[in-house]
Amino acid sequence: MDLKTLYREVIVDHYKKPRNSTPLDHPDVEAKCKNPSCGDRVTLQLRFANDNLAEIGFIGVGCAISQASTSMMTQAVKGKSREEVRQIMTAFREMVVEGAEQPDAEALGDLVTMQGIAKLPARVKCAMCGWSALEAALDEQSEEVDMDQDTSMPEAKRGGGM
Amino acid sequence: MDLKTLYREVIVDHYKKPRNSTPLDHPDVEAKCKNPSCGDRVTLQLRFANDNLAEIGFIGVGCAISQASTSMMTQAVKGKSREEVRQIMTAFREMVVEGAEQPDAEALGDLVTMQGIAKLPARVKCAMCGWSALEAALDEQSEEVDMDQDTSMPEAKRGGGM
Amino acid sequence: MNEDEVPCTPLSPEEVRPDFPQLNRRIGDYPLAYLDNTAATLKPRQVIEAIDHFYATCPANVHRGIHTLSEEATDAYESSRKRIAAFIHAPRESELIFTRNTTEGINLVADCWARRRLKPGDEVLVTVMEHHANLIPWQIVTEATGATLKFARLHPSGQLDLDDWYSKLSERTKFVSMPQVSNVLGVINPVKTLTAAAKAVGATVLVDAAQSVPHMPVDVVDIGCDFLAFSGYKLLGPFGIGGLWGRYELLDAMPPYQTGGSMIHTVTLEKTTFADPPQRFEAGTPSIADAVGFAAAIDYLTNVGMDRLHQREIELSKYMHERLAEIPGLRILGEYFEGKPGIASFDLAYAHAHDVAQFLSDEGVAVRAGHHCAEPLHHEFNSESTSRASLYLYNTEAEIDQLIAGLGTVREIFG
Amino acid sequence: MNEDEVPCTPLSPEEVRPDFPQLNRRIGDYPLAYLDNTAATLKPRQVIEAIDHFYATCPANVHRGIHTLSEEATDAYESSRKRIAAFIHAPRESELIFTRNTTEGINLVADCWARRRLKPGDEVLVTVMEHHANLIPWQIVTEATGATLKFARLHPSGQLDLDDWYSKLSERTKFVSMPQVSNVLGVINPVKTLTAAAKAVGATVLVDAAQSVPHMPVDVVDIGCDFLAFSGYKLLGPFGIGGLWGRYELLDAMPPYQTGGSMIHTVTLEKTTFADPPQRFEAGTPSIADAVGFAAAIDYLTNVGMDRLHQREIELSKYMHERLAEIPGLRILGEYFEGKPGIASFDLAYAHAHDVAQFLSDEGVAVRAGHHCAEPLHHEFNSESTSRASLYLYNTEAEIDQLIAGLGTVREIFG
Ligand SMILES: Cc1ncc(COP(=O)(O)O)c(C=O)c1O
Ligand SMILES: Cc1ncc(COP(=O)(O)O)c(C=O)c1O
Repeated sequence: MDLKTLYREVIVDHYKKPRNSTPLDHPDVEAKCKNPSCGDRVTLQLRFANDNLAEIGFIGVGCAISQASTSMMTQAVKGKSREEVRQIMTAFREMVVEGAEQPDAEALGDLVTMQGIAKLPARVKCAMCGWSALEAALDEQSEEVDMDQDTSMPEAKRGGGM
Repeated sequence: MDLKTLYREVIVDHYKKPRNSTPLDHPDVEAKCKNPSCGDRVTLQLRFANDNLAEIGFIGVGCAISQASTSMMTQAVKGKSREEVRQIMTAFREMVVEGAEQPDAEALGDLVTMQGIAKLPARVKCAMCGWSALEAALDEQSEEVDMDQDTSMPEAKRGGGM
Repeated sequence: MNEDEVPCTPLSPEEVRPDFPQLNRRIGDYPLAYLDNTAATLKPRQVIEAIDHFYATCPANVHRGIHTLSEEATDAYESSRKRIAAFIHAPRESELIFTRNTTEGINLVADCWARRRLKPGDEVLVTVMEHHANLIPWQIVTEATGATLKFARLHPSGQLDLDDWYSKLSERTKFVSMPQVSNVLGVINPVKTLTAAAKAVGATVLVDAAQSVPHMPVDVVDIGCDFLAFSGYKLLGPFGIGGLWGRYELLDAMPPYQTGGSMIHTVTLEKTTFADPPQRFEAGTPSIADAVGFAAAIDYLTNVGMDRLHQREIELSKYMHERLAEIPGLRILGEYFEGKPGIASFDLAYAHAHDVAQFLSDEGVAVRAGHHCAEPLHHEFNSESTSRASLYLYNTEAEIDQLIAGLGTVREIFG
Repeated sequence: MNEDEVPCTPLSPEEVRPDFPQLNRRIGDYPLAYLDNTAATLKPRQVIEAIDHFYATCPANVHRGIHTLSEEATDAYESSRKRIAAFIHAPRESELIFTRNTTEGINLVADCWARRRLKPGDEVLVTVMEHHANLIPWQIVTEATGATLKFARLHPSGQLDLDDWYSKLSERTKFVSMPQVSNVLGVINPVKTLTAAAKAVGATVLVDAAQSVPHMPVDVVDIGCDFLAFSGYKLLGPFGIGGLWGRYELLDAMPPYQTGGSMIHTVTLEKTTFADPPQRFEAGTPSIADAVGFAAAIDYLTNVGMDRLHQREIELSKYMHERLAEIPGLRILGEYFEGKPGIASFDLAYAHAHDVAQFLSDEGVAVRAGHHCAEPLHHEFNSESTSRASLYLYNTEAEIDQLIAGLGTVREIFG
């Protein structure tokens, strides 16, 4: 899928009408992620029912990729078990950060449309912002994640702000 | 004159048998010059009779060019008037430092054989060591001259020690 | 392309474009429209060949080694210094220190001049439009010395608020630093007038000339400043080399910056004495080939003529600003003014700067997105980031049209 | 020239000489015999072409600009870091900071690590064989902090006096710095053993690897040191780029060195937070093309094989030392030992080093004359200056013969 198609058919839609973009009433856990060099920010809230991610909500500002990626993520993980959520997370990271040629289509579902982001190295951080918040939430890490200082990102995809 | 001829016919002779290389008994003035990046050193002593440079003597260590150039200098200036000495000095500097194509043969006499030094930029400092001492002596400047910090030398011919 | 022959002919990009091999590139189906010149310019073949030739013939170390290759390398290095010093009208070639970039030049002055002289109660005056390179060193040095850092504010037009600047200048002001041209707003500060005022209260003055030396004639004597810093890669030269000019008396009164080989006079185990400027400030083996490429770029610009280049650039800048004004929802940081350099930093009401740059790139248009190392300036304009289009001598009206078309696509998809 | 295919074939200079365009030069009637490799090596066409190609295609600024040329430049820069880090077996690529040269690497550590930690009574231990780059920064930092600088002495053979070194190591020793290979004596210090001893007393250790990384396999983990500095132009790479490797925990605990763009995290007018290593230490626009050339040189060396290179060099070194021993009145600083790197610094009883270099140059032989930035070491050997012949992978026995013939001329004229 070329860049324009990706934006036109997927990203802009989620950017303009983000899904699950309302704060939860009684979240079990909240996590934040930011991307200072781009100005992206995501606050994510989760509520579990037993082992299942029953509810998820986010508020965010930033570029279309960061917001659309977060919106799509919330759709993909809602209702899933912790373990399934982790699988989806891993698959998404492999596809976008590591550039896996054969992404795990089963785990990813609609998210495979985001594969093209792997070819936009400067935007990988944007696409990962909401996902890093999700990981922090699962790990019950209270400190805000900072994508510019996230050492799980390869050197070439981090970098100081210009 | 090529390098070998210059050394063989002029420089080595003065290097091995430096002329006027005895200290004076009652010098009027003494001046020193060094070239720390090369290790050259010259101490020069002058005695005047009226306006004439009656006697000149030097002690020095260093490379053949520095010592030979000083030795030849003492021969050239001995017995000359202050003004004649300055003329020779200027002519020598023009030939060696500024690379004048048509050196002042009249003022320079035998010293024209040193013209080839102008083509050895790293050695210009060496050739000028004794001459800088002479200039300091005429100017009655008591501080030791330091060729590495001599701002009358073009930038490209000074430079810090390697 | 010889200035003497055609002194008054306006510069046409067609004159110079054949010299830039990068301009033959296509990005997907589009020709490259390189509008990221404020970040780095392209390089003409004359510069690439100068570096190539240096390495292929005399890649030896300098410092007057006594062999042919080292003599050639030393001559190439020192002749580069001479030509670059002459370009900014430095009275003496030994006033030109080779640095890595503008950043290093400013750090050197902050460290070797300001840090040794500032005391609590003293003030350093900069502006809100600083590039981080001319801000953070002053934050650090004022914090270390107990001095105070003051910021002159801007008018909403982006112009420096001169009243505010003068009101912050006083006998307490020991150092003044300012950009000659802002890398975001494109405003030109009246550095000559401000320098005179600063010197009248006894302050030392540095001009951040990273965006002026590449784009207009600059004369350090005419400005009257004490230090002036710029970078080679922003004026057709290689990366890794810049110039710091300083008045000789000041340089001579400064301790060294980095220490090691070739900046020394004599060394014993216990004590070292240091060489004169500029060697004192160039420790270790220098960037010889980059200096050679830097001078080749200076020769190229001299040949074109800085006046012609400047005229052409402000003409094309006018066209760019006119065309950008057609785009609905587009805001340019700072107001346009007659003679504005070719810099336009803008945001769009409906799309984020990074998405804009992404779409433009997809259509072959290279612009920068972000805060352009001027985060406080962006906050001043309530912006996190902008897209910035910036021009140089090889840019064309057609490339501006390509930018405008790209912004049309952005609008079509996001608007 | 692929290591996999010919793992055990000894390296022949003929394998590599065609890659070095400079070797075609003639100096007057003589072929060039380039024996000044300790000062700077020649550059193969692969390195020249890598730089050329970079500039001709993607000479944009890095920092992840969102356009094709900037993406390519960023990839080229970061991939260079990765390959160079791997070459010295760095556990993490982000432990490799790009510097201008070894000098800057050592200054950075002296400033950002040692200066912040040394107190009166503390000691820094170096050796008498230091290059000025590993001496003057420690003179300055000990003077500034009130710490004491200690020097381990040498044996008359030129070898480090280990007893003296150990006797000067104590709980007071907070920093130890030493060259892995001396640029004058060619001695190889047992850096692994000394590092272990230094760490046992709690000292931080820097290895000056300017003369080892180019000539032998170097593994930072095996050595066990905390910092290791080297230069690109001494291993076939361009001028203006070097590497400083540091253990991540230490780098992470250090404040920035120079400050400005691209080493920041967030900036307001009042306060700045800094990026993680390595960005924290790379302020401003880096030497992108030089980094690319540096990595191309590393690739070239990897392809040749550092073991083969090292073997060949010590074989040729042996030949050089044997031949030099034939010259009457010639003294080499330091005794020859089996496996000595290709460095011979010598003086002659009847001619000054500068005259020697001049005659050799006249016959096409490039050597260095002077104190080679090791003035105290020369004083130790009662010498003001020496001539130094030094080897690299492209040198031949014939070039040594040319050196010996040149020394014959010197003798004929001066002897
Ligand atoms: C106004 C200004 N100052 C300073 C700098 C820093 O330049 P460098 O990265 O070459 O040090 C820049 C570069 O973007 C600039 O535009
Ligand atoms: C042992 C040693 N250390 C340090 C240096 C300094 O290297 P650079 O000039 O690249 O900073 C050299 C270079 O001659 C060297 O040989």
